[in-house]
Amino acid sequence: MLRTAGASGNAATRTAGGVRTRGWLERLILSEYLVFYLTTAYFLAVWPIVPEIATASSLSNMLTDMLPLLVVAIGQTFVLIVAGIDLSVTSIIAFASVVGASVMTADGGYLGGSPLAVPAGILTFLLIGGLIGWFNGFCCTRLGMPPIIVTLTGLMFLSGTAIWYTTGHSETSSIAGLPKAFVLIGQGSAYGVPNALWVALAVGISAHLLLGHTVFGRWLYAIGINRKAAEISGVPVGTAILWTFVISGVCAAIASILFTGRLETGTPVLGQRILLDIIAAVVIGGTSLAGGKGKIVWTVGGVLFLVVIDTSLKLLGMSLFVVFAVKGGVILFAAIIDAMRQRIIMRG
Amino acid sequence: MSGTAGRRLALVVLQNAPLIAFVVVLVIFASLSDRFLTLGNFTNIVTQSSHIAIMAIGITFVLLTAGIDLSVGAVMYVGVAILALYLGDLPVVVSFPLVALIGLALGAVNGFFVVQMRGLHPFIITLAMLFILRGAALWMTDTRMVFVAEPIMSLGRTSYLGVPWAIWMFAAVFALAWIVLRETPFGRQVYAVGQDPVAAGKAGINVPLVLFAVYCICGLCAALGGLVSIAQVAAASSTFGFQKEFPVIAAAVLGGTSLFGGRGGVIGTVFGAILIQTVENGLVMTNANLHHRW
Amino acid sequence: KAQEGKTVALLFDSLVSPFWVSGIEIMRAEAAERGWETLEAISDFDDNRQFEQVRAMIEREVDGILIIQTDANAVIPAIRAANEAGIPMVHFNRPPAESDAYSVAIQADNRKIMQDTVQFLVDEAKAMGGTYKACILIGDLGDVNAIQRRDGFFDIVDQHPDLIEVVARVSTEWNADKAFAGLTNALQANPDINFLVTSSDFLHPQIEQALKIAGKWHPRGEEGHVLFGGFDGDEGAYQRLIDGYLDACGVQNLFLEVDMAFGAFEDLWAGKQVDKLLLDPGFVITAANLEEVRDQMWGYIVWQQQQ
Amino acid sequence: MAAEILRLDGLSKSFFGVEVLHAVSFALHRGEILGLVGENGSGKSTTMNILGGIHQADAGSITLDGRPYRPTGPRDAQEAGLAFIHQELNLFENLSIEENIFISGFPRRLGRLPLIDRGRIGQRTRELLDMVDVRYPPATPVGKLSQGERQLVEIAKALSQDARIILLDEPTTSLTRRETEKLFTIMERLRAQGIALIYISHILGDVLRVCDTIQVLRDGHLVGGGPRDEMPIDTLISLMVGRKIENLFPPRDTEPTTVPALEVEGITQSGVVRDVSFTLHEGEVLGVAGLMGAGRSELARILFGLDPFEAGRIAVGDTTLTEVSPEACMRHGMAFLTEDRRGEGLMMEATIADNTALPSLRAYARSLTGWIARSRLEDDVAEVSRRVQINTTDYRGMLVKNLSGGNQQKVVIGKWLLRQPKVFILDEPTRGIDVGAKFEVYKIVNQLVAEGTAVLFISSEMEELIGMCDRILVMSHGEITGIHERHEFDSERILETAMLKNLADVA
Ligand SMILES: Nc1ncnc2c1ncn2[C@@H]1O[C@H](COP(=O)(O)OP(=O)(O)OP(=O)(O)O)[C@@H](O)[C@H]1O
Ligand SMILES: Nc1ncnc2c1ncn2[C@@H]1O[C@H](COP(=O)(O)OP(=O)(O)OP(=O)(O)O)[C@@H](O)[C@H]1O
Ligand SMILES: [Mg+2]
Ligand SMILES: [Mg+2]
Repeated sequence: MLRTAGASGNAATRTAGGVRTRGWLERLILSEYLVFYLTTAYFLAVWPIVPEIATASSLSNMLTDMLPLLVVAIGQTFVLIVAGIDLSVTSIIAFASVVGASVMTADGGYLGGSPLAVPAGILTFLLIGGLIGWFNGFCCTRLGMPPIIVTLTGLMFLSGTAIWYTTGHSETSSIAGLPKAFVLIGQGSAYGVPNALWVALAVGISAHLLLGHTVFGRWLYAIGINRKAAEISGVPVGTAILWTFVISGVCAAIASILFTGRLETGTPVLGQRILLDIIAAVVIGGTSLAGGKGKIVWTVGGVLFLVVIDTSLKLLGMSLFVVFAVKGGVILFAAIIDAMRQRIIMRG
Repeated sequence: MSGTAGRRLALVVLQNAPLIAFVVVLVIFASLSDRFLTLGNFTNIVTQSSHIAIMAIGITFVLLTAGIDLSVGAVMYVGVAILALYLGDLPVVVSFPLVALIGLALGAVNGFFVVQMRGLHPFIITLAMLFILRGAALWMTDTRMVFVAEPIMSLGRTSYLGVPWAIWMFAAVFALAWIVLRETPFGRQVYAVGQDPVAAGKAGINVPLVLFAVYCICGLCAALGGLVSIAQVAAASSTFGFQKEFPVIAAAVLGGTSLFGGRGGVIGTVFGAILIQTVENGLVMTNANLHHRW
Repeated sequence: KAQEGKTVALLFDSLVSPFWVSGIEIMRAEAAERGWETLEAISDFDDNRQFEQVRAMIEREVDGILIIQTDANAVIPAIRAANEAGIPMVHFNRPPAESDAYSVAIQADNRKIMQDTVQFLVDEAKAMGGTYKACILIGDLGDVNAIQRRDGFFDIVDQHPDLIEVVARVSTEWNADKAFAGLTNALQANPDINFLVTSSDFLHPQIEQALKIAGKWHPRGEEGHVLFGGFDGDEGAYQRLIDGYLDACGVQNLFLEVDMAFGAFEDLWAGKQVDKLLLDPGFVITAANLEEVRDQMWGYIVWQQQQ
Repeated sequence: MAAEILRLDGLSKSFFGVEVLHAVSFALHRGEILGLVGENGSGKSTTMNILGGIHQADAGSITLDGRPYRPTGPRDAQEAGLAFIHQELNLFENLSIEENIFISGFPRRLGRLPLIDRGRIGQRTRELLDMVDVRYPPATPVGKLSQGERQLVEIAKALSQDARIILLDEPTTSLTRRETEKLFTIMERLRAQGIALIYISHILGDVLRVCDTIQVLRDGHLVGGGPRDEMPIDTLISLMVGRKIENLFPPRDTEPTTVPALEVEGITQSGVVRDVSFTLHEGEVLGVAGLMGAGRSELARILFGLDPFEAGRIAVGDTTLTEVSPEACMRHGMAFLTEDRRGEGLMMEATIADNTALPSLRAYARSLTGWIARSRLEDDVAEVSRRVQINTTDYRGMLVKNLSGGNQQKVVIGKWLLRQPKVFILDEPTRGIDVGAKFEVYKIVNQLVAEGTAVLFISSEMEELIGMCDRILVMSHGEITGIHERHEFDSERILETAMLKNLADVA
C-alpha cells in the first residue's frame, strides 16, 4: 500500500512523533474512516424518526441496494486513482444489459431456451464491459485523448445505441423473458447470503488485494501522483491506464448483471441516473479526483453513506426536491469535513 | 526509426481535432441533405447552440484554472424558474439583469466554497450545488412546468439586421470573454493560476480572488444561457437544464481547453459548441433518427 | 374492513408534464375525500430506484401501491414483491408487461384515441384538398404510451400515402429542449410541413414558438394554417383549441382513470376479482364538440381555475 | 558601512512541530551583497521564504528601514520593494516571456482601462532580456525555452520590479559559466546603485567572489559570518559541515575497462541531435559537456527511450535495442536520472520508500500474481536510503515534498541504485546539492564504476566533469564536436570545443 493514501490522515500525528496529542474531535476528523462514523451517526439520528430503517428486512434491502452501486464504484476507484474518470459506466450498464438480455431472452433471444444461454449471456456482459473499457483506454492512452471526453462521448453514443439496439430486439422498450438461473444472480441467495453479496465480495476483495498488494496497484498510485516520473521509472503507464478502464468496464458489466437480474429485464435506460452518485460515492469516501489517492474500503464507506441516506429519505416518503437538496447538502457537508481535515493537517 | 512525418501529421490532426471533426461532419451531412448547407440552416444551428456556447464560455474560465463547475445546468434552471415565477411581470430590461445577477450570486457561492475549501476538488462542491439548486428549483416550481410571458418569447423570435437575438447575445459574450482572457491582467492571471497555483501565489497573484471570480463568471454565463434558452423554448419543465453540464464541458474540452488548467480559450469553445449542435441538427436533417420506426 | 384510514403509496416516475401534476393533484384530493393517507415518491425515471421505492413502501406497510413505472418489464419484480407482501398494486396510465405476477392497470386506449384524432385531421385534410407533408413529435420510446401513440398515428397516415407524406419524425424523449430544436430543424429542412401531430400536449409552447419562428402559426381558416393534432388534453390545449390553432386533441379522461384506480383498490381490499387491464376509452375533442365534452376534459377544469 | 536596510532578529520557524530555523539574526545594508551558505536543508530557502512572505515566522521579528516588517503574502514583499528569485523555477509555461515578467502587475492602457498595454510591456521586456542576454522576442511562450533560458527570464523578472532588495536562491543552477559571469556583472551594477542582494549558492567560489559578507547556516542555526575577507573557503566549509573536507573529489582507484557497455551510433533526430556516436565502457565515467541548449538532455532522453529518434542504433552490452522505451532500457540494465527532479524524477506526494521502490517493483513481485514481497522490499529500500545518506530514517513515513532539495536528489539516486544499473545516465546529478552531498554523490559514482557500472555524466560544472570523468564528450548544437581524454583535460580547450559550431557559424 502506498503510504500517500493514508498520509493525509497520519502524517501529522506521525511527524509529531506522538509528542502532540490531539483532541478526540480532531482525531475523528483526521480518521481515514470518517465516512463510516458519519454513516453511523446519521443512522442513529434518523432511527427514532423512521424506526423501520433498523428492521432486519430494511437492513437487508439496504445491503442489496448498495451492491450493484458498489461494484461500479469499485471500478471507478481504479480509474480515479490514475487521475482519469470514466463517465461511460452507466451507458455500459445499459448497453450490456440489453445486449446480454438479447442473448438470453426466451422470446427470440440468440440462445433463448438453450442451456448455454446463461453462461453465454454472462460472458456477453463481461465481454461488452471489457471491450468498451478497452476502447476507452485505447483512446485515452494511445491516442492521447482526455478521458472525460472519451468517456463522455462513449456515454452519449452508447446510450443512444442501447435504445436503438432494443428497438431491434423487442416490441417494447426493454427486453424481458430472462432465464430463471440468470435472474437468481441478482435476486437469489446461497447459504443464507444474497448472491449479489457473494459477487460484490469477490469483486471487492480482489480489487482490494490488487490495489494494495501488487505491482500493478503500486503502479496505479505512482501514475496518479506523477505520471512522468512513473514513466521514467519504467512503469508501463499506457498499458496500466488502459487496464484501469478495462477494470472499470468489467465492473460496470458485473453491476449490470446484478441490476438486470434484480429487474428481470434488459433495459436501455438502466442506471442512467446514477452516474453522479457513483462518482460522488467514491469521492466522499476519500479518493482524490486529482489521482494518486484512494482505497476500496473508502469506496465501500462512500457507497454505504449514500445508500443509508437514500433509504432514509425513501422511508420518510420525501419528495423529489427534498431528496435532491438533502443529497446536495450531504455532499457539501462531506466537503466541509474534508476541508477541516486539510486545515488541521496544515496547521500541524 | 521512421514515421516522424506520420507522427507530425498525427500531431497536427490531434491539435486541430475540433476543426477537422467540424469539417468532416459538415461534409457528411451536406452530402446526405441538400438543405443542410444553407445559410438559413446554419443560422439555425448557431442559434440553437448559442445557449450551450454561452455557458461553455463561462465554464472555460473555470476549466482554465483547473477547476470544474457541474452546477451550470442547475443554475440555469433556478434562474429561469425565478424569472417565470416571480419576475414574469417585470419588463425584460429589468428582469434579465436580475436573473443574470442571481446567476452571478450562485456562482459566488460556488466560488466562496471553492476558495474556502482549498485542497478539495471543485467537482465535489459544485456537485453538491447541483443537487441543492435543482432541489430548490423543483421546490419553487413544485416540479411543474413554468412558462414565460409573451415579451420574452417574442424576444426569442426577434432578429436585428437579420441575425437572431440569441446570436447577438452569443457574440457579445464571446467578444467580451475573448478580450478579458487575452487583453486584461485578470485574464492572464487566470492562465497563470491554472498552470501552477503555487507559483502564481509566489508571484504575488491573489489566487483566491481569481478563483472566486471565475466561478462568478461561470454562474453569470449559466444564467445568461438559461435566458437565451428559455426565450427560445418558451417553457421550462423539471428537466430544464438537466445534465446540461455534459455538453457544456464537452464543448469547452472539444475546443481544446484542458481540464488540467492553463490551456485553451474561448474560440475553441465556440467551435466545440457549434460542432455538438451541428451533429444534432444534421441527424434530424437527414432524418437518420435513432428512434426511427422499424 | 373499513375503507377509512388506509394508506396508499403514489409512486410516480416524474412530474414533468401538466398531465402528471394534475394527475397527482386529483389523486390527493380523491384520496382525502375517501379518508386515505398518501405517501409519495418520485423515481426520476430510474427503474432500479423505483424498485427500491416499492420495497421501502412495503417496509412502511402501506395498504396499496399506485405506480407509474417507466419500463413495463422492469416493474415485474416490484409487482412480485408486492404480491408476496399481499399489498395490492395498481398501475396508472402505463400497464406492465405480461407476467405471472398479479396487478391491475388503468390505461387510456392510446392507439385508438390517437387513431381517432389523426383520422379527424385526415378528414379535414381531404375536405380542404391538396397534399400534406406531415411531422410527428414522438415521445420517449421507453414509454409504452409513446409507442402506442406513434403507432396510432402511422396506422392512419399509412392508409393515405397519396394524401400525406411523413417527412419528419422528431424524437423528443419527452424533453422540451429536444422537441424545440428538433422541430425547428425539421421545419428548416422541410419548410412546407403543414400537418403536425404531437404525442403530448405539454410540448405545445415549444411547438408554438417553433411555428411562429417559421412564420407558420395561423389559426384555422387563415392562409398557411398547419393542421395540428394534440394528445392528453391539458389547459394549453384547451386554450389553443378555442383560439383555433389546434384542430383536434385526443383526451385522456384523467378523472375517470383516477376513479377507476381507486375503485380497483377498494375492490381488491374487498377481496373482489379485478381484471388486469382496465381501459379508459378517452375521446377526441375538436372545435365542433367542444361545448359538449369539455367538462370531461381535465385541462378545461385547470383552465377554468386559472381564469 | 552603508545604512542598514534589513534586520532579522531571532527568526524561528517549525514545520509539523519540527523546528528548522532557530533564532536566526543578521543584518543587510544598502549596496551590499550578502552570501548565505549552508548544507542542504540548513534553512536557507526557509529564511528567504519568510522574507518573501511565503511563510510566516513563528517567532522573531524583521525590520525594514527601521520599521517592523511582517509580510503575510508575496504581494506584501513586492510592495515593500523585495524581489525574489526562487530556488525552483516559478514561471508559467503557457504564458509568454513578457506576460511572465509582468504577471503580478501589468501596466495598463490609458491608465484606467483594465487592458494590458502590450506595447509597453514588449518594449520593457526587450530591454530586460537584453540585460540578461536572452535573444527571444518578448511574445515567445516560456514553454519553448530551455531550463537555463528560463532561469535568465526569472532574473529579468526580478530586475523588472525595481526592487531595493533582491533575494537570489541558487540562481545559477542552470546557467553556464558565461551566463553566470553575466549575472555577476548585473549584480555588481545593482550593488553600485545601492540595491542590497542576498545570494544563496552551493558554489562557494562564486560566493567568495561576489559577496561582501557571508553568513553560514547549519541545521537552522546561524553558526558564523562576517566580511568575505575573514571567511576563507576552508573556514566556510568547516562551519557548514562541522568538520574539514580535504578533497572536493574523492579519489578513484579503479581504471575503466575496454568492454563496451553502451554503444551509440549515428543517432539523429532533426532539430535536436545529429549523427551522435560514442562508446561507453564498463567501469568508465564519460562526461558530457556543452553550453546550455547544446542538446545534452535531449540526447539522454533519446537514449532512455523517452523521446523518438529518426536514425541510428543503440546497443547495450552486445545486444542492439530493437525497441527503445524506458521499460526496455531498464530491462537491459540502464538507469536515468533526469535533470527535472520535481517534474519527472520524483513523486512529491509520496514517501521516500515509495519513490525508491518504484523502478524495482517487478523484481520484488511474484511473476504471475504481481504480489509484492513487502518486507524484503522495505529492507532493501532502507539499506539503499542509508547508503545515499538521506537525513531522515523515516523512509516509510516522510513525504518527499518535505525534504530539502539535496535530500530529494539523494532519493532519486537511491531509487536507481536499488536496481543496480549497468549503464547509468546522470543528467546534472549535483544540481542544487551542497558540498558535502556532492561529495557523497561522487563517492557513489566511484563505487558504482568500481563495480563495473558505466556512467554517462552530463554536467554544466566544468570542475566537476574534470574531477570525475575518464573522458569528456563535448556537444554543441546537437552534434559531438570533440572528445577529450583525461590526460588532456583543460577547461579552456573544452569550452572552445563547446563553442566550435558557434564560431563556425559566425565565420
Ligand atoms: N513546506 C515545508 N514543509 C515541511 N518541511 C519543510 C518545508 N519547507 C522546508 N522544509 C524543511 O525545512 C528544512 C530547511 O529547508 P530549506 O529548504 O530551507 O533548506 P535549504 O537550506 O534551502 O536547502 P537546499 O540547499 O537543499 O535548498 C528542511 O529540513 C526541509 O525538509
Ligand atoms: N520544451 C521545449 N520546447 C521547445 N524547445 C525546447 C524545449 N526544451 C528544450 N528546447 C530546446 O532544445 C535544445 C536543447 O535543449 P537541452 O535542454 O537538451 O540542452 P542541454 O544541453 O541539456 O542544456 P541544459 O540542460 O543545460 O539546459 C535547446 O535549443 C532548447 O531551446
Ligand atoms: Mg533551498
Ligand atoms: Mg540539460
